[in-house]
Amino acid sequence: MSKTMTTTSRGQLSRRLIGHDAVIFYILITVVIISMITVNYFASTLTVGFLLIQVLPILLIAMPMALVIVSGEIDLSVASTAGLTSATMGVLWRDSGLDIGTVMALSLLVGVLCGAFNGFLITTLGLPSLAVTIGTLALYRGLALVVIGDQKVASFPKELNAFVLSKIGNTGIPVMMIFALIVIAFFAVLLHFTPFGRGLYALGYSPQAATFVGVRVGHAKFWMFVATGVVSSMVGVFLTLRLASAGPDNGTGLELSVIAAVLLGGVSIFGGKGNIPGVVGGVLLIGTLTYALRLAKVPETALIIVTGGLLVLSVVAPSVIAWGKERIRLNRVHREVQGQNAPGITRA
Amino acid sequence: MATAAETAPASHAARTPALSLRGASKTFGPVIALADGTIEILPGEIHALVGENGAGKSTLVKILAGVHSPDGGEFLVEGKPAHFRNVSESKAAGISVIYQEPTLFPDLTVAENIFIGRQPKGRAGLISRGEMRRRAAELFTTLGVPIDPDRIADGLSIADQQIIEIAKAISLDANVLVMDEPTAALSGVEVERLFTVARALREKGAGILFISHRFEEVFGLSDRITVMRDGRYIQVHNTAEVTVPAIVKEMVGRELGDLFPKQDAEIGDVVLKVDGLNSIGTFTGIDFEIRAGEIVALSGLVGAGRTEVARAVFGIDPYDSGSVSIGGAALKAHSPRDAIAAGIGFVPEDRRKQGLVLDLSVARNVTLTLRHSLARFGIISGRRERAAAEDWSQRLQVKTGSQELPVSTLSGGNQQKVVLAKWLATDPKLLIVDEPTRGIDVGTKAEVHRLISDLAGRGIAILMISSELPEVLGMADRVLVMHEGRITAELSRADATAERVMQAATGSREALHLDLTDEELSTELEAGK
Amino acid sequence: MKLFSTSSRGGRIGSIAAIATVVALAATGCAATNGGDSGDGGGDSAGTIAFLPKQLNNPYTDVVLGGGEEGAAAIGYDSEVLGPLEASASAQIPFIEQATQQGTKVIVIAANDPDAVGPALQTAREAGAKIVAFDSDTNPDYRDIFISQVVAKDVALIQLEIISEQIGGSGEIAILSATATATNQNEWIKFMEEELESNPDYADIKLVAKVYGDDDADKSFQETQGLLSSYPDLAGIISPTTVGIAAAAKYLSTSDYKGKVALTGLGLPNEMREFVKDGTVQEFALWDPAQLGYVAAFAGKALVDGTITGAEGDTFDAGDMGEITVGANGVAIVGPPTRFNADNIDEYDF
Amino acid sequence: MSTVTHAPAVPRSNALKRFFTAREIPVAGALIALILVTYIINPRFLSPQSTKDLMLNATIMVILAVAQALVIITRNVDLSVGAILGLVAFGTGTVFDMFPTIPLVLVFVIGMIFGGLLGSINGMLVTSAKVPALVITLGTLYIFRGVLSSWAGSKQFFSGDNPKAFGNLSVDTLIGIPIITIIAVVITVAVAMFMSSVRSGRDLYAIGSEPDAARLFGIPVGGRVLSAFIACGALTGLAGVLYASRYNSVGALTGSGIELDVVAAVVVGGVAIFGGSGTVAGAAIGAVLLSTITGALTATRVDKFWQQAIVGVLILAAIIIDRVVSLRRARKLRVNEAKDV
Repeated sequence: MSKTMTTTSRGQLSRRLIGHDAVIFYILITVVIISMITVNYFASTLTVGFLLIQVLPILLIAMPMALVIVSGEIDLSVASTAGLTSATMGVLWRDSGLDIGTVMALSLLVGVLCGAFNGFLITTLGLPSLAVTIGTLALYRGLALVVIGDQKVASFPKELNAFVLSKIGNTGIPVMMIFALIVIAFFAVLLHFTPFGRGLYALGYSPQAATFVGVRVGHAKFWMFVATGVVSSMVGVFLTLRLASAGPDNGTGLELSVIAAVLLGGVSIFGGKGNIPGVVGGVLLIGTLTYALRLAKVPETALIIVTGGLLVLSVVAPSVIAWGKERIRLNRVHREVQGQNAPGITRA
Repeated sequence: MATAAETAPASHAARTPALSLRGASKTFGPVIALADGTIEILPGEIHALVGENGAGKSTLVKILAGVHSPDGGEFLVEGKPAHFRNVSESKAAGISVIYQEPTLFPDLTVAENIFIGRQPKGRAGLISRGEMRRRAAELFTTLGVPIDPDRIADGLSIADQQIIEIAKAISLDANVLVMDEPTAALSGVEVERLFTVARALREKGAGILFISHRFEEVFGLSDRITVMRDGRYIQVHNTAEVTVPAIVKEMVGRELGDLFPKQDAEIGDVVLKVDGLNSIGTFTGIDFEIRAGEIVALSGLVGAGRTEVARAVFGIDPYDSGSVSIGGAALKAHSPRDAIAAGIGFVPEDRRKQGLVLDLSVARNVTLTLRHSLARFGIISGRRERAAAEDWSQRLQVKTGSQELPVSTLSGGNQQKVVLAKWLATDPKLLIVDEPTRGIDVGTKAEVHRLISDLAGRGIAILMISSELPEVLGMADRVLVMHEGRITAELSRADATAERVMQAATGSREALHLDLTDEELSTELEAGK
Repeated sequence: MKLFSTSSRGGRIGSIAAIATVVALAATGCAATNGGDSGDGGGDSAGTIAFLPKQLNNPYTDVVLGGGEEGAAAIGYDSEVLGPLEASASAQIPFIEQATQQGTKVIVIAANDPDAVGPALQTAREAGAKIVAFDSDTNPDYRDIFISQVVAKDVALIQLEIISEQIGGSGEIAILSATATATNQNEWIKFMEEELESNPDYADIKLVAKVYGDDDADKSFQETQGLLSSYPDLAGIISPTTVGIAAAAKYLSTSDYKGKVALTGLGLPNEMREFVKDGTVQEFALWDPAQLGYVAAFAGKALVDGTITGAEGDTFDAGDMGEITVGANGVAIVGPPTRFNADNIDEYDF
Repeated sequence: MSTVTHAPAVPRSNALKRFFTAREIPVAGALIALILVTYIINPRFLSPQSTKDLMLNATIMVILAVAQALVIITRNVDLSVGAILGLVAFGTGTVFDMFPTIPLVLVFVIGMIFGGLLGSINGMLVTSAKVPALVITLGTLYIFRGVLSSWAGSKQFFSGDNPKAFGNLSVDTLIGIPIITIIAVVITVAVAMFMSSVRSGRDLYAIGSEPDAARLFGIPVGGRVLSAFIACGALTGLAGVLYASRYNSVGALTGSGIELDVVAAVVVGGVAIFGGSGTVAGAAIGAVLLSTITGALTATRVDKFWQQAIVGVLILAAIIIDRVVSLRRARKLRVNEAKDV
């Protein structure tokens, strides 16, 4: 036993140091440092502000999306939910005469409904989330068009538009980051420190194992989709105010960026694996890299290739490493087995 | 330890074996699944392979099938060395396998499931569905079962699925046909048909390897019997020259009393009361009670409905009528959460898929059932969590380098202890253990048995499901035997013998007199309809 | 950040890294306070002009940008082209921010949405950049000057005139536009509608539909099909966008409607040459897009130099284009539209 | 015991019953109903020109859906088809630019090989890394699009740049049917034959139905899945060549965003998103249905804004119907077996 103890504790140390989320942050820091040295203008307060505001929508939706993927499902309808929210908000503000606070609250309700509808189809009817949310991806975006047509509403209160872009003092950090931190903290605590979060991991790894420890599978999934809907709606409201313009196409294509960032952040598409710090790292890594490369005048086309390459690499690399490790282990076991052919070995 | 060559009966010495495996070994990570796999199948013989669960039979079968390649040993087919890299190579060598669990394609038709990869071709090299259907129908006629070759496999009963597997294997015209517990889910008539077919194949010169737990089948069908235990070859016999007790002794290989140390415990009040539980198509009229400190074994063949009853009691699956109560209070149906709250723990049969979240750490797995009680204001305290995990791991002597290691790095026995720890931590009144020692080495097995016995001693009611007769006979205060969804016998510790349990489990009539007269039985059967 | 710290060891490392990152990001801010203003990357040029078209990889845009680069060179500025690959308002914003950060002196933009780019342009102005809108205007609050291809009304009227000639002054017509939010498109459509109402010459012409192809070839193609199948009596189509007219022409040329339904609008000669020659399209219009970029560069210089502020009546030198006067609302007009037909189309190459 | 209650096979009536319970029937029914209703409201919807347009519009989508169905049936998905289509379409323009006199057949061959190569990249990543195709092809979607954007830049090829005969493929008709539509129909029939009546085609269903069982059974899963991706790429390449013939211009953005439409068409056509069931014919009908909706809405002058919402509703309806049917079947079986106990 003592032999196993030493090897495992060494393994543990290396695992801490090469854990996926830690690696993501090493890369992120490296990117930041290299950019500061080599990219003109990168070392600037403006960077902090622009960068954070640019990644904010992805960062926000990535939180509930991480939980959804950890629990073994996926939600492709997030960007459409944001679009529908934006459209609803625009029409309400233009036509209803309600004050902006009420309008925003009602708009968030859109997210609750969208999420609940996804959740209902997936948990009550037992449909695959991939197919359901491809359907609602089209449906919600379509409803956004139905609600607002191809009009735009741009008459939102100027102070509010300015507020979402305002910075904390002269740090360059956007005020909205405080809000984002609250959302991140909420989902980090929910996933890592609550009974519900523990249940999600079990659920993602094995729905059966989760059922056996009393996780209410349908219930948990339903609320995950509602949470995703609500946060997508928040992003819809944020985009509307940040763009000072409500339209049906706000947030188009966001779903793929979010999923790419979440997977890059170490969440397994099979479910059961991943954590919030890793996801935050993944979002910031893609955002920073894109930002720095743009500033370095790398062509936009190269940036798409980098994003896609990172995504493929982040999922292929662990497989390749695992394969290599398995080869080494098999060789070792092989030697051991040949070494001890005497009778009386028990099956460990 | 004797080798096959020295001790094999010499009756068929003149013929070249259709297949011969000597000293094959196979390991999976830390688990040695097969240490000495040795078997010889002659053309024109039916060869039975017996052994307890975990004796390595299925691993041996998978080596023959080309699913696993052995780490060591000698493997000859028709006298020539064979190294199968995959299933197709094994098939090409004339070996056809019926697995324990049917492996059908649910979306394909029955006929296609039989002929996939070698569908009959018609015009222009295209698959001829008519021909395929005709041949499938022919096979079913041979087997005497009326299955529609055109229906899709999804939704077929286990028995029908198994029949399709058999039809598939037969249609291959193999030199060697391996049947891994093909009869577990079949009824008497179907079994008889299968045997007729097997004998016909033998006449044609095929070698048949037959794995079964049912001794009357083994003795009724086979020419020779090979016994395995703990991953090793033990002995081969001519069937005519050996008796059931002798085989059982070789399979178990030890005195029952030593291994299954059930202590006497004070039997207390009724903890679990199951009343008239019915689930259409799965089980019928299930009534029993378990008292504090009592170990009740639920025995029977695979597919008899044992696990299904336990799952329904725990709330994993819904049931159609009846009731379950714990300590006199009725339990809500179909809610594991309520069952846990009421004090039931469940150690499931499939440790890797149902019992554990393999990628999570030991600590997380242990505290998974405690997640609500460890939380204050909804937030789990890391300190209390670690303390609880540490405490329970120590109490059960889980051997692990660190609480933070993924539970997948542990051996089977230690994994099972983690599952037990997780449930003991909830302080249960009733613990359901489903195949608690499956795939666990002998040493840890005894530890698990001692643990379960201890728990009963401390007043916990235990419902144990086990396919290992010695375990059932050694541990249980009472044995409930199930057959085809009903409880067919209730035996006290004193009454429970291997023969009686097996008879009740296989539905032989004389087993039933123990607690039912024929009249009572027929009334019961009527009521069930 | 404490909340990440106890989840697992990996998480702890992660959280330390996270703190480090935030510190690093903050440090970049402190280290180079307002580095954005500190320079333009060296070089002898007077500064940089950033051109932000609606999208890259669009032939019309290329012609405009060609003119812009020529203009920038003439005034001694470096020029830089930034832009998204897809024409959407939110996609333009990171590029405005990039230009802001690089201390670009002049940002020349064709807005995908007049309001959405507003806040970002506002930030850029606060950082000292001058904003020149061209091709498609932003909300006037957010820019210093708008370089318009031509008088909007002229563009609208010339298209009406051509279609009226081709359909003989009476019949149903439809408009195939770009996006429904495109400022320039909507302005032209408005003028056309007003003219149809008020001008007795057009009394018999009826505008039956407006459809939007989003400057997407497939979509414009399908919208054209839809128009023709749902309006059996359609006599002509006006498409005031280069993508739209090319797609509509492609459809007409391959369908039974070729030669029966008239098509005109704003098109690029290189794209339309085939259809003019095969008779699908008789005549269409456009200004010289290169002049637009060229003038925008000069306007930017004048704004930086302080010679103009974008107020009505300001005049600035526009090189080969002579002197240009700023009109009401800060709009400067470049020149009259040209009509292209089989007789003259081979004289143009853009 | 729960033995078999099913009556012995009665092939004739079963075949008939199967026809009416086939998953394609409701989709085809919806398509016919859509066309009829639209025709009643606006008879011009079926004028010769309109009919031709309907067919032309559906053509490229049909080929893409057939290609995608191959992959989805194996329990995979290829999200990079839009980018592959764009790359091949632009490649076609480039080929004509370089060799204006090249025989048309050769262009098709080059396009399909090019597409097949791109598909093989997806296939190799998916089968060797054992990562879900969804993630891999999401990555290659970005990569292929990026490669196309930097290759194409702002260059576009217009229909005028290509030989007249090439453009005519999407104009000329044979007995009233456009030539490229005939190509699509031939391909659909060929692939349908392959999937229903060739052993390796049936293997694809087996793999999608139960990958582990397929492995246990000795089906070369990796090789088959790789071939499915290559075939998907090659057919998408073919669609790319036809796209270049059909539309006015091909450039950096050609085909962007169509991946979800294609997946939607396949799902609406009754192919299960997790593989194993459905037919390419169904997928083709799904594609025709979705592309016809656009035309029908315009022809009936329904607010075009409803179009996308209707597509969404159709996708959801398709998967809900499948689910309900299978639940009812399972319930019926359970009850049948119970009667037998």
